[in-house]
Formats: sequence, structure tokens, C-alpha cells
Amino acid sequence: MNAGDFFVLLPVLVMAAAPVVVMMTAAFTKGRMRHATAVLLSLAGLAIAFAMLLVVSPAAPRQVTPLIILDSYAVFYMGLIFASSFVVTILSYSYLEGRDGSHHEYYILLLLATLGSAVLVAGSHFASFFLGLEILSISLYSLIAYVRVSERSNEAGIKYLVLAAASSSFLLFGMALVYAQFGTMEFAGIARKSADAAAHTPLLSAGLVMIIIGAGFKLALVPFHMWTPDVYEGAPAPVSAFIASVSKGAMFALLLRYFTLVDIRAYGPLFMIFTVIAIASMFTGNLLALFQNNIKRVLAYSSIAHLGYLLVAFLAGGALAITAVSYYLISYFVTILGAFGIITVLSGKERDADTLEEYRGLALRRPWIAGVFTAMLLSLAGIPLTAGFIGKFYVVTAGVGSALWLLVIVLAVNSAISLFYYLRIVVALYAHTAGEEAAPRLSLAGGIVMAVLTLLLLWLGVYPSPFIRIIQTTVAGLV
Amino acid sequence: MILLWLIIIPFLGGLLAWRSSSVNSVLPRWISLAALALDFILIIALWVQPGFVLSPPGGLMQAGGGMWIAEGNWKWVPQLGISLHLALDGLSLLLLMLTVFLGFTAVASSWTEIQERVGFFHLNLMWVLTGIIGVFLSLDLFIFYFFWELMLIPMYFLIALWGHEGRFYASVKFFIFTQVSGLLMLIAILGLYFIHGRDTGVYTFDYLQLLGASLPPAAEFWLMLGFFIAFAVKLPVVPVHTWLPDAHTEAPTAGSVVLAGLLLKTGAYGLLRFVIPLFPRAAFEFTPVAFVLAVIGIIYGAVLAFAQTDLKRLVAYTSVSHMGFVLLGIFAWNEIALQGAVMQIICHGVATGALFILAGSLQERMHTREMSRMGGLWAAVPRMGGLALFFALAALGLPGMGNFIGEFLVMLGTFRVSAAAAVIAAAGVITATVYALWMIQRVFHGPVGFKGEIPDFKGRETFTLAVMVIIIIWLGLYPRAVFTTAKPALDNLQKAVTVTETAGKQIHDGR
Amino acid sequence: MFELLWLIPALPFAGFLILAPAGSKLARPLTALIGVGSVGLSAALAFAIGIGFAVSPPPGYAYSQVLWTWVSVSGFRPEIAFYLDALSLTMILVVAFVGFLIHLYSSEFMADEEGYSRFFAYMNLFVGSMLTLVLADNLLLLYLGWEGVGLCSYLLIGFWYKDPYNGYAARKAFVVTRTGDTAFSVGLFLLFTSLGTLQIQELMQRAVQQWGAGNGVAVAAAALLLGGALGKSAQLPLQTWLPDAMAGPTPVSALIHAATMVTAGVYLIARTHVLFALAPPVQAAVAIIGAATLLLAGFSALTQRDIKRVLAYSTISQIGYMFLALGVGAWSAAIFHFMTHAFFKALLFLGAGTVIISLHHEHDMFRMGGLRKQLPVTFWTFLIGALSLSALPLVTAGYYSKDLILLETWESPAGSPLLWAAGVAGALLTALYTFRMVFLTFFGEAKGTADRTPGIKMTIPLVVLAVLSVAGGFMEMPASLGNVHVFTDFMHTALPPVRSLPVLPGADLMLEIDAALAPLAGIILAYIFFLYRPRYAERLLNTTPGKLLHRFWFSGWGFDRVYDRFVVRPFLWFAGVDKDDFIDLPYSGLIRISRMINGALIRTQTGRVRWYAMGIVIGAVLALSVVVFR
Amino acid sequence: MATVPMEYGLILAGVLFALGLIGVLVRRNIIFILMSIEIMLNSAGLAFIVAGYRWAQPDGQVMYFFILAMAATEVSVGLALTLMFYNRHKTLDSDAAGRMNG
Repeated sequence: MNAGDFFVLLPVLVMAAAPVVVMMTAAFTKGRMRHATAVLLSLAGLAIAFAMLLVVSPAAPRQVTPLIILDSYAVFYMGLIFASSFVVTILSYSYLEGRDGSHHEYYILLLLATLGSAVLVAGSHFASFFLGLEILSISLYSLIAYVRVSERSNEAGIKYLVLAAASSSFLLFGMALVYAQFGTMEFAGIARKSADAAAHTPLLSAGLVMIIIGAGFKLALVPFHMWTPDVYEGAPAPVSAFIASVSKGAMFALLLRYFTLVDIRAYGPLFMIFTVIAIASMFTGNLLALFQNNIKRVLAYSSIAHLGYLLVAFLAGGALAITAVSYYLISYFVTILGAFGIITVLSGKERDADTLEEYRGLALRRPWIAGVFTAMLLSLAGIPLTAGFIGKFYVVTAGVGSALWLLVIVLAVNSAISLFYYLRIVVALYAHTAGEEAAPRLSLAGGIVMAVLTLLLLWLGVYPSPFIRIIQTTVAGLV
Repeated sequence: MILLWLIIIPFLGGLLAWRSSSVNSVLPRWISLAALALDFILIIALWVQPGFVLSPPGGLMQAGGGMWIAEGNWKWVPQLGISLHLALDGLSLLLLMLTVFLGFTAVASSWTEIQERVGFFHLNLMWVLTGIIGVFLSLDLFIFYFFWELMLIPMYFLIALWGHEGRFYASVKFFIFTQVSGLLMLIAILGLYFIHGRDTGVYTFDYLQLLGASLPPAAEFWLMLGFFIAFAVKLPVVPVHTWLPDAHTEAPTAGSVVLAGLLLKTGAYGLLRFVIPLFPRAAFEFTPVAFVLAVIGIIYGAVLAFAQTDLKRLVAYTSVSHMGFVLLGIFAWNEIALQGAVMQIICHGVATGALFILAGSLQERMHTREMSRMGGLWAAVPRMGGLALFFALAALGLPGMGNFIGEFLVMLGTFRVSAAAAVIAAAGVITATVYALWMIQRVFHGPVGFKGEIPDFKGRETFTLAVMVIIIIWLGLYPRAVFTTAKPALDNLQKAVTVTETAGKQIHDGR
Repeated sequence: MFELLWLIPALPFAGFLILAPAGSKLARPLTALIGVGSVGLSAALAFAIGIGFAVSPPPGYAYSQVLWTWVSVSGFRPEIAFYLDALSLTMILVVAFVGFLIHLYSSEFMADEEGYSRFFAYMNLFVGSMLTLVLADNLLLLYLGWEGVGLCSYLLIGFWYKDPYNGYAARKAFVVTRTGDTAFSVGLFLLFTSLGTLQIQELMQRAVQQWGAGNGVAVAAAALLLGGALGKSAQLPLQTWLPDAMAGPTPVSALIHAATMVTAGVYLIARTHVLFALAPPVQAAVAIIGAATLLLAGFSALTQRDIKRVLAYSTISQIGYMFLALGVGAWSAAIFHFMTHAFFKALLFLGAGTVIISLHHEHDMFRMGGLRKQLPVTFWTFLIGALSLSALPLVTAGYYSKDLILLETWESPAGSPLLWAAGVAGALLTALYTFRMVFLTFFGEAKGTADRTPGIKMTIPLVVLAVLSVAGGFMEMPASLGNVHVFTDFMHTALPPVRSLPVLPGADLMLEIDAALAPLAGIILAYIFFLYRPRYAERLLNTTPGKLLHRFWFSGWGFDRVYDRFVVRPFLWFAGVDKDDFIDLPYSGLIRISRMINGALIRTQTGRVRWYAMGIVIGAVLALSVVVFR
Repeated sequence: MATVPMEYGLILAGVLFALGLIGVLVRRNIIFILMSIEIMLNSAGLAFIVAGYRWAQPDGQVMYFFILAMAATEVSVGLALTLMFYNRHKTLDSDAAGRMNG
């Protein structure tokens, strides 16, 4: 570790410092810190960390100890994660404002979770993989159960904890097996050694499969998906947004990094397992969502399916696939944050606005919000003019480019199935209902965030060229 | 640039109409009319510009080769070889005119029918038209797909929000059918993109560059099939037609008009513009299948139309039957049949649109579409009766009306390719007679089955339909304008195919 | 003069265009003026042009006028163009003039009806279409007129739309004729595809050049055109619509279902006679169909109770004569019979209409009788018509035209004694059923009182047509009776004469006497059975075969039942069964399957954490077994 | 000193892992579930040590320390949540946490 290493680590370090600063401030104000202060400090931390990314990016790529690599890929995903956490923070402010307490512990946990995610995307070693994941997970347990007054929040927290811990042990066991096979825990080293077909012993296979189980749980892929709806429903809306975007995105980024080094297609059974998981995720997620009346659960189920779509691009492999995955993740982040943002801003103090009934006729009461929500849902469905369209297009392109016909066709079919429940919500938004009371006013911060997300959504959907350029230059380092 | 405006004007018009509804509920209607009028003026300006009816010297559809009446090409996503390539030839021009005209009638027909969320209604209406115009202008396969999908959502809203009882089911069914098939097309587009890219090193979605792509026969077949299914669903071809009766029936009048008059035509346009020119060999080998599907559609649609008791459903099934002729004409792929198909596209758009307006007006007045609850209406509403009779006759292909010219040319052109197909199609005319007359009988003739006051058409409706009558008659007796406008475009499409058929294997004689 | 040719069809169309949108807003007299006047003007113009044609014939005895090119696509260039020669001139004269008389008659007949202007609009449209049909210079325009008259026939049969039966009859007429038309249109495809044009004169020239007699394509094309002709002209096996078509107002029956439209098939075959000459099997079929039809319809006419149905079957039968003539190549004779038939059949219908209206829409002849004294003008004119129809020798037009047909059937190389015999038998039958009708209606005891006597507008057409039914025949007399050949000479400028076989001297006269005796015998039989000794007829009827035959003939030889059983009912059955479109079943099945899977999957979301862990374990076990035991 | 073959160690770890897993599946009491998870985590730790021993590297043991720390935090958070759960439901039956489903 030298000065240069510390320099490139600056974003991570800032991210690590931010929760400490919040904690210290809380300690010095003896717990009387105002909510806004905590938020502002968190936002500042995220903003500085983001700025640091720009500062250090010329120095990329640089391997910092065997654990962390700061290449343009990591920088890109960290940027995405920080930006998303920024949005989540603002949404959280709007969500928690008015509730009792100063909530600084919430922001500390959020910042820690962000830190964990940042470590994940920069990880190049099982240890950093594990550390990042656990920092993220343990923060999430508390965040999910944060609303102490809510029974559902507590229930979700316990479920997530038990299952995440169990899956973590799968992950760890798998890592141990791989380590036992190769004697190294560095991704690059593993990749080198696994290029030799003789290394493909049942031991290694079992190890890899168990790692996939750990990752699959985090990504909520079938059959490790069952926690998703309950956790999404029970967690506070901004936390659900965080789980759906940052937590999954970071994990996927790591997976992509790992399997760009290790060619998954050279290893048949693993490829087959992924294929089956992808197909099962698409079908299960979409079919589960069909008649669901809880919006958060719908989004949970839909996220299962979306990760299935993402796997299609992932399995395609190659530079195109990485671009496709990245683009898809950006558009999915924007969309899902927007969708949960809507839920957040509409939620009252007692409970989250998550039943379909609450959204019926929203267009009459709050036309703009309904419009934004419509845009988000259409983006999830992959309709033109929205980010989701280009994202889906990219995924299909990657799939066709690698001739994954089965997966692509399944994707097409599922895309159609998913329309049913997205449109069901959309129609409810515009339904004609008599005299509903006006929903709460949108806070300024919330409004700005929603506006920005919507504009991004449209920009990504209409003129994707600049984003593609960024992605292509940043992720090029990976291949 | 003018082409871009053609798309932008209705798009902005829709937005403006939406926002204006807070001022006044009539304003959106006028704004929509104004936007359409503006578009119409632009189209007419393109039509009458000097040197329009050119047969290009080079012949082939080269970019900038003088064969397009107007063309524009802007970079969009260069990383993927996507550009905003728009171009207009006679074929597109005719379809644009139809689009704008039916746009007018759609606005007019919803003038009193739509009283809720007027602004939003017109937003959707205008955006459907935007998407359709985009489809007719796109020369980049990605852009084409973009507009292809774009028109669905507003159409979906039109059905789902202003439709009748079963609107949710119908609208979702419509959407899912078109979406699945659209994605299959996307897969085929991408397949073509990659094959062409790997062969030439140029990755592009540009239609003109992809035209000459040499494809392995098996790949060509599957890609063709991907396109074909998408267009077949839209057209619609039996057995993927079942979304159509539901959607047409449940849609509000304007929705039905746009669906039947325009959306179905995008399928026909796609077959004409893309399927055969891009995959000539596969398409020609596929011809027997297409013919079988077409004649089944003609007969089956007509029989099912007869079987219906719901007036709008009946008209919907007639579309299945009539679009069978279009499919037949396109796959017969000779000038007579193609001109017939174009003619049929236009006339079916107008005539079926008119029938939907009539059905919608009846529903607005009687609050039912069930024909068993009608009957003997002639006495009460002779003007509606007369107009309905007229359009029913147009539907059954009475000579002197444009539909006859279309059907006749299609069958005439088909006859030399497949006499059997032409003969069965001709038999479809008999079934058309059966359902058309039966419809008139149950609604307007027979003993009076409905009590209460039913007002006849007033000025606005009469005017709208009178214009449609005049168009049908005009096209039936003096249709040359259509033929001369379409001819260069059709010639070019045919030339493109003969040039592409390098293998020299002429599958069908006399083509 | 000839330049005004286009006005002949255009005038009635103009009348239609004024009357149709106006609806009931126009006063009735004005409506009548427009409706009758447009056809009257058209008739006058036709006469003027006819005189012009006779006085200074155009070069080649043909004149054609091109208005505009209708369609021009890749060598397919039908024009909106009219062609005038002896054949079409005869046709337009008859159509316009008889049409005018019937319009005039209608203006009084329909005076009390609702939809007066609608009636005249349809009638004008009909006349316009019919004139277009006969004047058309190409087969596509002919087809336009052809379908146009079919449409008007539909509209007018169903004119009294409130009665579902009328609608049924109208639809039946349209659908059955359209079945024939479909064959016709396929014929057009075939002709254009093989000869490259639909212009009739060119078509005939090219046909002769390209095809020898008996050429397969020529046979097919002729057969297809024949299909169209059979439908329109109500010949076997497509004759079933015409008796039902009597549901329309009587002037409609007179104009459309007797005088003009139903003879369109005859016109078509005459017009394309070259083609038929190239297809001997088809031509033979024409003759046989004609002979069979004339007999079958004659028997059916004999059993009807409804006066209009008698006339309808009679029409079918008389057109059978025309087909017989066409089938043996006696083109001119067919057209001659068409003309005389137009006169006397229109007269009979109008007379019947007068009877019907004066008896409050009574159609049943057995409830008439004794009207001779109550309606004298009607009686006398009707009698003249009946005599002409029965072909009373020497004095009636019907005699001369029918005689010509029978003569040429015998003499033509395409004819045969058998066909001739059928014609003679038909003549006897004709006289029998005609006078059955006359005796039942006008003689015997009165069963009702006629309280409405026809006015001047109804009388004039009756009288004029009666005169024509007598005088019309003197244009053409056989060698043995004055040897006048005005009509056929004129017609031979357009249609070739029959190539007669040398006939034994004196045979001519023998044939004529035979042909003359048949109607007389028929009239006498009718007198015996229906006036002098009605119980003979009853006794005959009460035998078992008599009953059966009567029922069989009454129902038109059971054709309707066959069609009903094998065409209509299967169609209705299918439509009824498949109303909800069974192609939709797989799709709704998919929906149901999705629903089921959804239900099953929802059940996996139990909310219990142990079960969720189980999911993970199951997944792990499956995945591990894949890699370990692959 | 005879070395224990790596396979034996891994099998032992595997058996422990399976035992823990079965505990998670069959135990209803949340405390027991947490304990079972501890067993699973520790079995993974054991596997790491065995693997590290095979390659004669300290990495395996380092990982075990990470796991130990993580398990401790996990259990502390877990116990806190369980306490809240018990206050609410007056039971430790994990199946009581089944309000959300479907």
C-alpha cells in the first residue's frame, strides 16, 4: 500500500468515513441532531465520494492489494451506486420526515450498505467479495426492520436475516471449496487455473455452484427468490428501492466481473444451470406477479423476472453483453428507483402506499405523479421512449448476437406476460373513481428527484447514444 | 426535414391537446384537427411537388438515388448503427394520406362520444397516429421497430380507458399479441443485423444496406418468419387474429377506426416493404403457405362475421376477411396484385372506418351493439341506414366502389400465380355478401325492434361519412391517382427483389 | 348524335343521385317527375340514336365511345367506354322503353307507399346499371352493370323491408346470383390472364386467333361465363331465387324479374358468342340447360297458386327458350325472343299488378275469378299478353319469336330433334299454365270485388305493351309467312346467322304447323281442365302420383330443399357452433394455464421462512446434482 | 506427524454444514435457527481452514476470522430482531412470521 493506492481508494475511503462522520456528529449533538442534518451529511458524503470517482478515474486501472481493483468498470459501477444511494437518501428523507426520531442511525446504515456495495464492485478477491457482501447485508437487516412500529418490517427483517445468513454460508462454503481446489482466492488466479480443463473436478463444480447459490440469493433468482416479495413489502419503501437497485446491481457487477474472467460458456453444466435459472426466473417472476394487488410485491416479482432478463445478456458473454448488462442496469436503476420513489412519496406515516386500491384513479388526483409512475411502469415493460425499451433491446441484441435463441424467445414471451400486470396497474391509475381525497403533497426534494429520474428515463429511452459511449469506454477495461 | 415534421406535429399536437383540456374541453379537439390539417398540408405539398411521379433512372432503391419523394437521415445511435432514416415514396405517401384522413374522421367521430378526459384522449389519439406515421416513414429497422412499439401504448390506452365493458381483457389481449409478435420481429431484425454485420463488417439497421444481404437459406427462412409473424398478427392472419374482434369491439369508435383503418395496414405495409424485399427467396418459397392462410382468412373471417350478433364484432371479422385479400395480393407479388393490395388497404381503411363510425353512433344512441336488439331502424334513421347500406356494399365488393377494384385486382393478379387461391378468394365474395346483407337486415330492416327516440345523423356525422362515400366512389370509378402514385414505389420494390434474387432461381413463373 | 350515347345510362344515374340523398324531402309529384322523366329522356334519346343508327349506320355497324380509362395497371386497362351495335342498340331500346313504361306505371301503382322516392331512386339506379351492362365495351364494365342490377334487384325485392320474408327473398336473390357472378369473375380472370384484355371485341378476336374450337381454356372460360349467366337468368340449377323474388313490388317484377335483368345472361352469351362458339361442349350445355329449364319451370308454373309465381316460373321457362336458342347458335332468335318476351311479360306482370292492387294485395288466383267484367282494360290487355306468351299462331309476337327458335333448333347443326321436341312440349305447357291463370283470374265466378280501377298512368303502359305484344312480331316472319327478316337482318350486323342445314322441302311448313298446334292444344286443354270441367283437374290431382307430382312441382322440383340441406344448413350450423371462434381456444387456454401456474406459484409464497430456506436447499441440491452427476 | 487428508476435513465440514442446514429447516424456534446458522458458518470456516492447510497458506485462517466477526454481528442483529419479534408475538415460532405471503 502506497500513496497511489490510497489515492485510488479515495472514493471508498470517503464512503467509509461518511458513516463515521454522521455517527460522530450524532454523538456530539447528544442525539439531538436534526433529521435534515443527517441527510445533508449523508448526501455530502455521497457527493464527495462521487466527485472522488472523477478525480481518481484517470489513475484507473490500478490493483490495490489483491483485494481491490479500481478499474474504470469499478469506477462506473461505484458512480452508479453512489448516485442511486443519493437518490435513496433523498427519498428516505421524504419518507422519514415527520416520523419520530432523528433517524441518523438509518443514514449510517444506508451509508454502510453503500460502502459494502462499492467494495463489491471493486472486489477482485473472495475476501473482498465476502466483506463487501456482509457489510451490505448486515446493514440491510437493520434497515429492513427499521420501522420498529411496523410488524411487517420486523418480520421482513428476520426473514431476510435468516435466509441471507444461510445463503452466506453457502457462499462461504463454496469459496472454501474453490480455494481448496486452486489455492488462491484471487479472481484472476482462479481464472488462470480454471482455464485448464483438468481442473474441473466435482469439488470445483460444487464450490462454484455454492457460490452461485449465495449470489443467486442476493439477486433473488429462482429458486432462491422467495424472500423477495415479503422483504420488499415489509421494508420501508426507500430500503426496498435500495435492495432492488444497489444491492442487486452491485452483486451483478461482481458476478459479471468474475465471469468475464472465467468463461462461463466453456463450462457446460454451469452454463446450463444459469440458463435454467434464467428461464425459471423469468417465468416465475412474471407469473407470480400476474394478479398481485400489492404494488411492492409486484415490483418484487417483476425484479425476479428482470434479473432473469439480465442473465440472458450475461450469458451472451463478450463486450456486447457487458455493455448490454450495464445499460440495462442503468435503466433498471432509474426505473426501479422511480417506481419506489412514487411509492415513497405517496406513503403516509402509518403505512406504505402499496395496495393497488390506493392507486386507482391517481391520474385524476395527481396527474403528474400518475404520469411519472406510468412512465416507470412502461419502462419496466420495455416500451419505447423509456429507458427500459433500449435496455430490453440491448439485452435481446446481446442474446441474438450469441445465438441464445431459446433464452431470447423465452424473454420475448415473458416480456408479453409481464405486460399484463404492468398494464393492470397503469389502467388502475387512470380508472375513473369518484371523489377520493387528495394524496399528500409532494415534497420539493422528492419532486426534484422524481423529475430528474423521469427525465433520465426519457433521455435513456430516446437518445441513448451518450450513455452507450460512457459505458463502452468504461467497461472496455474488463475484456 | 419535412418528414421529421410530419412526425413531430401530431406528437406535439397531442401534448398540446392534453394540456389544453384544463382550459376547455373542446379545445383539444380543435388542436388535434389543426395538427392533422397541418400534416395534411405538408403531405399534399409533397404530393403535388413537381417531378413527383418519377421512375428513377438507376432503378434500385439507393439512398439519394432520386427515388424517394423526400428523405432524411440523421445519426441516432451510431454505436449500434442506428440512424433516424426516414423516407417517403408513393406507397408511404398514400398510407400517410389515409392516416391523416382517418385521423380526421377519428376526431370527428369522437366529438360527442368522448366526454371524459378529453385532453388525454386526444393525446393518445395523436400519439397513435404519430407512431403510425413513423412506421410508414422509417427506413431503419430499429426506428421502424421503435415506432411499431410506440403506437401500441396509446392504442392500448384508447381501448382500456374509453372502451366498453370488456375493455381490459380486450386491450391486454391486443397488447400481448402484438408485443409477442413484435419481439419476434425484433429478434429477426437482430438476426439480420448480425448476419449482415458479420458478412460485411458493417453493423447497421439501415434498410437500404440490409436489402442486399446474402443470407443462408435456413437463416433467411427463420428471419422471414419472424417478420412475417409480426405482420401477420397485425394484419391479422388467421390463426393469430383473435385479438382483433375483441379489440375492435371494445374500443371506442375512434379507436376502432384507427385500429381497423390504420393499425392493420402497418402489417400490410411491413409485408410489402420488408418481408418480401428483404427475404425474397424465403418469402417466395413461403408463398403457398401465405396463400393458404390468406384464403382461409378470407372465408373464415367472412363466416365468423356472419355468425356474430355484436355489430362491431361483425365488422371486426370482416376485417379479417378483407385483409386476407391484402395478404394474397402481396404474396402474389406482381404489379396488378400489388396495386390491388394497395387499393384494398386504402379502401378497406375508409369503408371499415365508416362502418365503425356507424356502429359507434348506433351504440351511442341505443347503448347496445347487440343486433338482436335492433331491427327496422331504417324508418327511424334513414340517413344512417343509407350510409350503412353503402358501406356494407363496399364491404361486399360491389363494382363501382374502390374495394371492388382492390379485390378484383388482387384476384386477377393472384390468378396467374395460383388459380386455386384466386378462385377460393372469389368464393369469399359470396360469403361477404351473406354477412353484409345479413347485417343490414338485422339492423335496419325487419320489424322495428327498438323503442324510443333515435336521432338520425346531423351535419357533422353526415359530412364525415359523405366524404368517405365520395372517396370510395372516386376510387371505384377513377382510381388512377392511387395507381400512379404507388407505381414507382411498387416498381422499385419489385426491382429490389429481382436484383436480390441473385441465385436466379425463379420459384414462380410469371412473376 | 352518337356522342350523346353516354347520356343514356347517365340520365337514370343522375335521377338516382338526386333522389337518393333527398329522401322524403321532395314532394311526390316532383319525385315522380324526376324518376320517370330521367328514364323517359333516356328512352327518347335511345330512340333518337336508334333512328340515327338505322338511317346512317356508323362504319362497321358499331360505334364506341370512350369516356375515361378506368384502371390502368400493367397492361390491364379497362375503360369506361360504351359500345353500340345492333345487339346493344336493341337492348337499350327495350330496356329504356319498357323501363320507362314501367316507371310510368309505378308512379301511380306506388303512389300510396312509403319510401316513394327510395323506390324511384332504386328503379333509376337499376335502369342506369342495366343500360351500362348492355352498353359496356369491356367485360369489367359489364360486370359493374351486372352487379349493379343484382344490387337493385336485392334492394327492390326487399323494398318493403319491414317484413322479414321480403328481406329473405331479397338476400336469396342476391346471394344466389352472386354465386353465379363469382364464376363470372373467375372467368374474367381466366380470360384476362390468357388473352390479356377484357375489351370484348378484342377479346373475341384474340380468342379466335389463339384458340381453336374445343380448346380447353376456351371451354373453361365459356363455362365460367355461363355460370354467371345461369345465376342472373335464373336457369338450372340457380333458378331458385326468382320465384321468391316476387316478394318485391309488382312493377319491380315486371321490369327486373321479367323484362330486363334476368335476360342479362342471354345478353352476355350473345355478346360473347364467339367464345361460346369456340367451346362446343359448353354451347351444348347451354342448349340442354335451356331445354331442361323450360320444361321444369313450365311444370312448376302449372301448379302455382300465386299469380306472380306463375309468371315467375313462366319467365324462367321463357328464358330457357332463349338459352335453347343460344345453345344452338340462333343468337338473333334469342334476342328476338328476349324482345317480345320483354313486351308481353312486362304486360302480364303489370296486368297482374293491377289485379293484385285492386284486390288489396291478393296474390292467390284461387281467390280471384270473374274479373273480366270488373277490370275490362286489364282483362283485354292481359289476354293479349297471355296469347302472346302462349304463342298463338300468326297474330302474336310470341308466336313469331318462339317459332323462330323452334325452327332453328331443328335446322341448326348444333340443334337436335330432341331439343326441338322439348321446345314444342314446352310450348304446350306454356299455353296450358298461361290459360289456367287467365281462366282462374278473369273467368268463372267472382270471389272478390275489385274496388280500385287503374288510372291513366297505369293504363297507358298496359295498352302500349299490348300493342307491342302483337305488333312486335311482324318484324320477323318465317319464309312460309311473308318472309320478313327485318330483325334478323339488322341483328346480323352484330351476330352471325345460323348456318342452317339443308332442310327437306316442305319440312319447314310441317315444323311450323307442329309448333302452331302445340299452343292451341294447350289452350284447349286449359279450357277443359280449368273452365269447362274443373273436376277433371281435381280428379287428376287426387291420385297419389298426382299429389306427389303436384307437391314436387309446386316446390320447384325440390331444389330449395336440397340447397337448404346441403348448403344453407351446414353454413348456419358452422356459424352457430363457431360463433365464439374456436381458434381463440388455444389462446384462452394459455390464459387459463397461466392462471393455474400463477395459483400454484402463489402457494409457494407461504410467508414461512423455513419453507423459503427449503427452496434454497432444493435449488442447491438440484444444481449440485447437475454438476456432480453430470 | 501424519497429516489428515484434506478430504476428511472437507467431509467433516460438509457434514457440519448439512447438520446446520437441517437445523434451519426443521427448527421452528428462531433462536435455534440462528444457532443452526452459526453451525453452517462455522463449518464454512472449518472448510477454509482445511483448504488453507492444504496449500499451507494463512489465507484460510484469515477468512475464518472474518467469518467469526461476521457471525458475531449477525447474531447480535439477529437477537435484537428476535427480541422485537418476541415482544410483538410472545412466541419464538418462526412460522408466526408469516403474515406476508402470496
